[in-house]
Amino acid sequence: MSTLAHARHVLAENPVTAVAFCLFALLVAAAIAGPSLVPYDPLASSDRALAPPSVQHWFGTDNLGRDVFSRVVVAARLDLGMAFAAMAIVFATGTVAGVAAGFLGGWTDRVIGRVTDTIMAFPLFVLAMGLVAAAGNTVANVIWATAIINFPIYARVARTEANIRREAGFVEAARLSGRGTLQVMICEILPNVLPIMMVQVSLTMGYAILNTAGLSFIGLGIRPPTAEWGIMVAEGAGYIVSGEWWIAFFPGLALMLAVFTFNLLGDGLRDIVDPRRRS
Amino acid sequence: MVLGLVAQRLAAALPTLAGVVVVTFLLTRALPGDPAAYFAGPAATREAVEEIRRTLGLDQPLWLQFLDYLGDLARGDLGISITTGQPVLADLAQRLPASAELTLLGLAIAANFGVTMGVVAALRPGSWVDHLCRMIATAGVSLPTFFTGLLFVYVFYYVLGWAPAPLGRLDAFSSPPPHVTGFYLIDSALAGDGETFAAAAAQLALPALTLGIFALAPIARMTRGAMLAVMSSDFIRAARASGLARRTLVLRYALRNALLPVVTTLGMVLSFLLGANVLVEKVFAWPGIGSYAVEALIASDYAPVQGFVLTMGVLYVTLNLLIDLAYQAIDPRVRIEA
Amino acid sequence: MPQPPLLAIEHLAVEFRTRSGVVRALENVSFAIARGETVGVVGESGSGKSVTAYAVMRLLDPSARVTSGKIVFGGLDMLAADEATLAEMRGRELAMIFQNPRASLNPIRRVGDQIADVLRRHANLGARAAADRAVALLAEVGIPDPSRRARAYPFELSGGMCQRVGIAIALACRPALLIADEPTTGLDVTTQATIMDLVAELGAARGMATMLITHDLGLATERCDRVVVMHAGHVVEDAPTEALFARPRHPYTARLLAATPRPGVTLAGLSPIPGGLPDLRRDDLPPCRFAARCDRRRDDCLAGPLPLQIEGARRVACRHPL
Amino acid sequence: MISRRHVLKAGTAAAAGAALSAPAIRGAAAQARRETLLLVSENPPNSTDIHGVGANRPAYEASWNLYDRLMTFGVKKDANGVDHYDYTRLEPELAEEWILTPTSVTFKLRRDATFHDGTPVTAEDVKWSFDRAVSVGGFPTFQMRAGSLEKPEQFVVVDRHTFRVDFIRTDKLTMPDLAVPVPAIYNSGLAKKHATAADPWAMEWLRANPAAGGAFRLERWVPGQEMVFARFDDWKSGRRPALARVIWRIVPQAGNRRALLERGDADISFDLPPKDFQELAAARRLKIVGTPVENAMQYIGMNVTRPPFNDVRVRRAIAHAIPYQRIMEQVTFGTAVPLFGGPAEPTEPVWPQPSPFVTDLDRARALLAEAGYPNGFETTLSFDLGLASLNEPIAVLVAESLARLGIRVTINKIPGANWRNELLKKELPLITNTFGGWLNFPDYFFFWAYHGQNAVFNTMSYQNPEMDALIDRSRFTQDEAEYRAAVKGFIAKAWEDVPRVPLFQPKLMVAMRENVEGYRYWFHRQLDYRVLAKV
Repeated sequence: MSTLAHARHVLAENPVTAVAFCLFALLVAAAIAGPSLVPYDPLASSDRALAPPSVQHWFGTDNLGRDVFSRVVVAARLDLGMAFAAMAIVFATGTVAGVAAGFLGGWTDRVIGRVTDTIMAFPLFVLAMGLVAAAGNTVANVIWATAIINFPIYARVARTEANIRREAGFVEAARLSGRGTLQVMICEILPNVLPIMMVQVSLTMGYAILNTAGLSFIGLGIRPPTAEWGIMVAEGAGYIVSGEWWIAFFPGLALMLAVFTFNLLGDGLRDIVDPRRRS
Repeated sequence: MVLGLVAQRLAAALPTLAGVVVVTFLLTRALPGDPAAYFAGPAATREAVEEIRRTLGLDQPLWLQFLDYLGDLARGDLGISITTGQPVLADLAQRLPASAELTLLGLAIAANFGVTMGVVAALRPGSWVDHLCRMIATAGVSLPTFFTGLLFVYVFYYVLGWAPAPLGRLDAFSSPPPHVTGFYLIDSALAGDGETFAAAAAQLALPALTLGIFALAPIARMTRGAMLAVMSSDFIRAARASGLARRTLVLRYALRNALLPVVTTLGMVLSFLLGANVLVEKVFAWPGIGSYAVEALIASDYAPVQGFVLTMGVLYVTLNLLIDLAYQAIDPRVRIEA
Repeated sequence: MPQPPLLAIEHLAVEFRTRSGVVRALENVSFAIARGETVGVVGESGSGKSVTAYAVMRLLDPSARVTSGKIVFGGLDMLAADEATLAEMRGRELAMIFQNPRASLNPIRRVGDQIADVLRRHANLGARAAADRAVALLAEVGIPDPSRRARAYPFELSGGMCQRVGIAIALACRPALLIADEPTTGLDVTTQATIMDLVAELGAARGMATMLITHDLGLATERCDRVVVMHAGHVVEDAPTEALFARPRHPYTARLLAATPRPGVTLAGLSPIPGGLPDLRRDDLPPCRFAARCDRRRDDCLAGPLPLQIEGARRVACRHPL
Repeated sequence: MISRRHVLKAGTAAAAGAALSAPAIRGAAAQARRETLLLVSENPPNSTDIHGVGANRPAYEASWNLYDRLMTFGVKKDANGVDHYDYTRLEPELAEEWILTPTSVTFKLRRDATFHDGTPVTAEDVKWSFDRAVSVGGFPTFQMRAGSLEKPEQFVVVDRHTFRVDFIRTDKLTMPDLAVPVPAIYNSGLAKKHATAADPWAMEWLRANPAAGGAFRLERWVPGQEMVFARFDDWKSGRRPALARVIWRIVPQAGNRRALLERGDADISFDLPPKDFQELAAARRLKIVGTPVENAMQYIGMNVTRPPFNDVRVRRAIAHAIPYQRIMEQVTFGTAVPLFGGPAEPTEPVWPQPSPFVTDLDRARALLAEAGYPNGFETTLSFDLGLASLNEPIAVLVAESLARLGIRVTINKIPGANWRNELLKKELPLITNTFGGWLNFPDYFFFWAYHGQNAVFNTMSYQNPEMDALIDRSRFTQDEAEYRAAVKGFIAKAWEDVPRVPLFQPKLMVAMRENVEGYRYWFHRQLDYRVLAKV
């Protein structure tokens, strides 16, 4: 049964995953087309500060009179971009390290094992703060901080998957047919592990965005005046008690929607990718 | 036999702890802030700053400072926190129970709701209940903890007035129970002081709920997955064939087996929560070690950051040990073969 | 037969809704088992023998639908019974043992406790009494040093030993019918014999009827009073063992016999059955599903529904029986 | 010293008053509740010793209420009837009276004054305390030197209750400098018991254990969370405080502090965002008090040693490009005094006063072109992360306005520890910051912010001999007319060279419940518990 047919079947049978895919498409569209479609310049302040949602400003304006709707849409590109970049880095490094540890075993396994343990032993958040505080709060540093935090999860999953397949028949066959260890690892193990790692990407995408938001809350997030969901929620949070709920609410909603979509996507992907579920 | 496992687990943990010590030291030294300047005060002249740098011993070469640090560590001296002026060990000892009480209660909430939702969702896969549980769990983890925390304070304290003022572990006018474990709930219960117990519980409610909701998704998802797998296994069908009551089947037979992978997730979730409660502590003015480390980090005050990270390292190792022991208690296969 | 049979399956039809279409697993399946009788249900894997067993126990997979037919056990229509009644009967009136013995036991619970669980459920014994009764049962099924073994976990016992525990659980409440789904397939030959002896001996002592589901026609003829042969969801022949063995009436039974190793026949002497089971998802399934593989096929074989010819105690579903 | 008995007694008293949420507040608890003030603020004190290494501003509040000084300032009513310290009048505190001569001042100490542990206060204690202030270095020594109090030899014990300070030069700041928090009086006997060879001044011990005799003593201190003060009933140096206990709780989240005030769970708080104060003024049962902070201003500083800001035309262009009005509306929400759009030449020798600059983008563009930057340049605008709630919106508005001139600005938030470090290095091209001097004299401000000695507060590294001459003449002249001319002179110089662009004079905003009386504004901008009461 081809994956596409199976995918269609899973989507049809599971409405939640279908919704997740539509939301994902919406988010990507906002990230790509967003900045050009937005009604206002997201960075332009105006004297209509703290205006509630209205016809001109769908999501109202923030304390400097900037249109919240424009900023939320424009922020999609930055937030998703950062999350994807961080996940891409850690997907590559984590998978390779994990597979190497799982497949080669011995010293490689022990060394990579200790590195992942050290990172795991670190309180995730303080590690990110340390990195950003040490290297300055540029977008690149936030991406690196998020990537490093998630490295252990990937390395662990990749290692177990590679370990299971080490003794699998087809691996044994490939090794017997004279293929080099490296070749076996890349041509046999990696393709099998990749789909499972794909599921992992979507699951940790959510955490990547939340990390950035957390960093912004303590002042180490992205530099102002750039529009980013995390900062907007962090700044808006101060206005909840005074009644301007919309400044934090809509970026929070966008954040929730994105993380929500990635988590549901992860479950959906797992159904499609996971051979056991394909019965 | 258990001692064997403990020794083996600790031996494996030594390199990790060593790694943590080295990385922390380097990380704090890489921090941009110059504590000497910070503590010389705003109007200090350049010589005054140098003078303080000398007293703090920051002018020596890096590796010398590292050796001093290791020496102190061996003597259990985690140094003095410049921000609070107290020995870091005293600060941590005083603040750790606050963080532990909050995190463990948060985990208990997440575990109870998470497992229940996981089981309910697994018993009727694909039904509206399944989707609802998944939605709620995922929604919980989709919002940053600080946002949920502030929202709860606004709704339950400011608007409805159900929850007490977010003033930390106890409201301003009640004093902490006599110190036994540092856990206010336990200490006040031991002291039989119902009023402080109620006050402490009320203060714990919102922050623990905020943390709990955040940890709900991984537990619910893992329980659902594990239960689905176990429910379709042969021994469950055999048990149904012998007419066992549904409650026994689901709880004693299926859930007990499904708990195995859930326990490992709990471990990961707890270490994740210990990191995440930094923000919740900031929102609820909770005097935990998370907010302590954050303030020290921003003030580039090395000692507390190093002390905090080391404590978390040790906590992480003990945590894994506890998980293994718990795993054994549930699964005889591991106990007898190990 | 003078008094009503213990179990009567009449025109049973079962379908499975799967991702790739509707599988018509059973069609017009009818046979009966009298009290104390041992009936063998034989067929290649995928012939529907296990589906029949699970239908009787009402333990079919949720995606299964019983489209027609009746199952009457001890006078009760099993298909109409509600879950509470069924739960009462399972383990007490009818019980089951399975192919993979160790996998059929709870891996993290002592075997003694698992037996006691069933006793406390059906025989409402106290904890102490149930535990003692469990140890006695373990002794009855031939497990040495039962009081110590009761505290063991399934992974500490051999396959044969686990099956004995399975049997102890099944027979704990002296059921009227035991369904044995390929009970010895997973075991080595010597253990196979001892387990079958045990089942026969305990069954006879209790006047218990047994439905032995197996793909091994030899085992069936050796152990059963009567054999029901199934092919692709149909009952093709139902006859007392000696009669069937002496003169198989349905071409499929004959081929099966020819393919079963018997004393005095070498490997070369065995002839495999050509072709395979038809794809049960097709809508245009012929009335006789063996036709495609039958070398005695005639033109009228596929005309009209398959006639069921009754000859005394035998039944055969073939227009031109041997 | 806090003995266990004290703690238990206080503990039980507090427990009795704990029935906060319980509907029926028992008599004793109600009474205790009325005499207890709950203060909530963002930053915790890191010491009780004003001389401590790195003591922060909240630590000044602790020291101010725990310790006595020889003298204090009088009180007057400000424009809207709020008690305001009067720096023109010095009044007795520990010293009952004093004799001032051109070369020295001799203080007569109260004979019945005792420290918290009961030991009587003697001139010996005052001598030890002043010697400590000028010897420990850092901020306290620098503050004493600002009033020409520099050497231990100046401090003489005449007899058990008489203490003399000899002047090394005539400096009008000396007397007021004796009433600021730094020259606090320590219980030297108790302190010396805990001094060590390595720590002669007992800095370590005195951080958390006050050896004091002020109006309040320290009941409990949980660093970073809570500080509890209890009234010292044998206090002789002033009127007995109305409050029996003050509980100071740290609540980092501004939103929560506001909620606590509005729901009546907290009595008083300051350092709330400006917008909250504007809205709370309308809330019922709350009192909002705003006092312009003397001798202080929020400003945009430009590093005159670094191109392009070394060119005065560029600096004038920046001064004309600032969106002053929008900053007043969207940042300060009316909680500040504007410092722009004033007369071209200063008319009064008063500081701070409005600069002549107004927002005029065309003028700014012309100046930039004239200076050779027709299409702008690239630079960074930095500020202290700790004060982000005020500085960040200012930075964003300024950056957006400068962008219209083609000046591309990257905003740079720097954590507290590193911020001081950067100020010391004087490399930041463009910053927004606030600075205020304790002693309310224009020359005191210019001495630190504009003088060629290039102190850390001269963030612009502005060194101009003419400016220095004017400042020095104003500091040491005795002639009133010459003083007035010099002050107007250096203010005009500041407008002409504009190394820093004043934005506004911040107001110290305090929000308190209606029943809190007696709030007094102090130059150190902290709370004086001794004069507060709950009606």
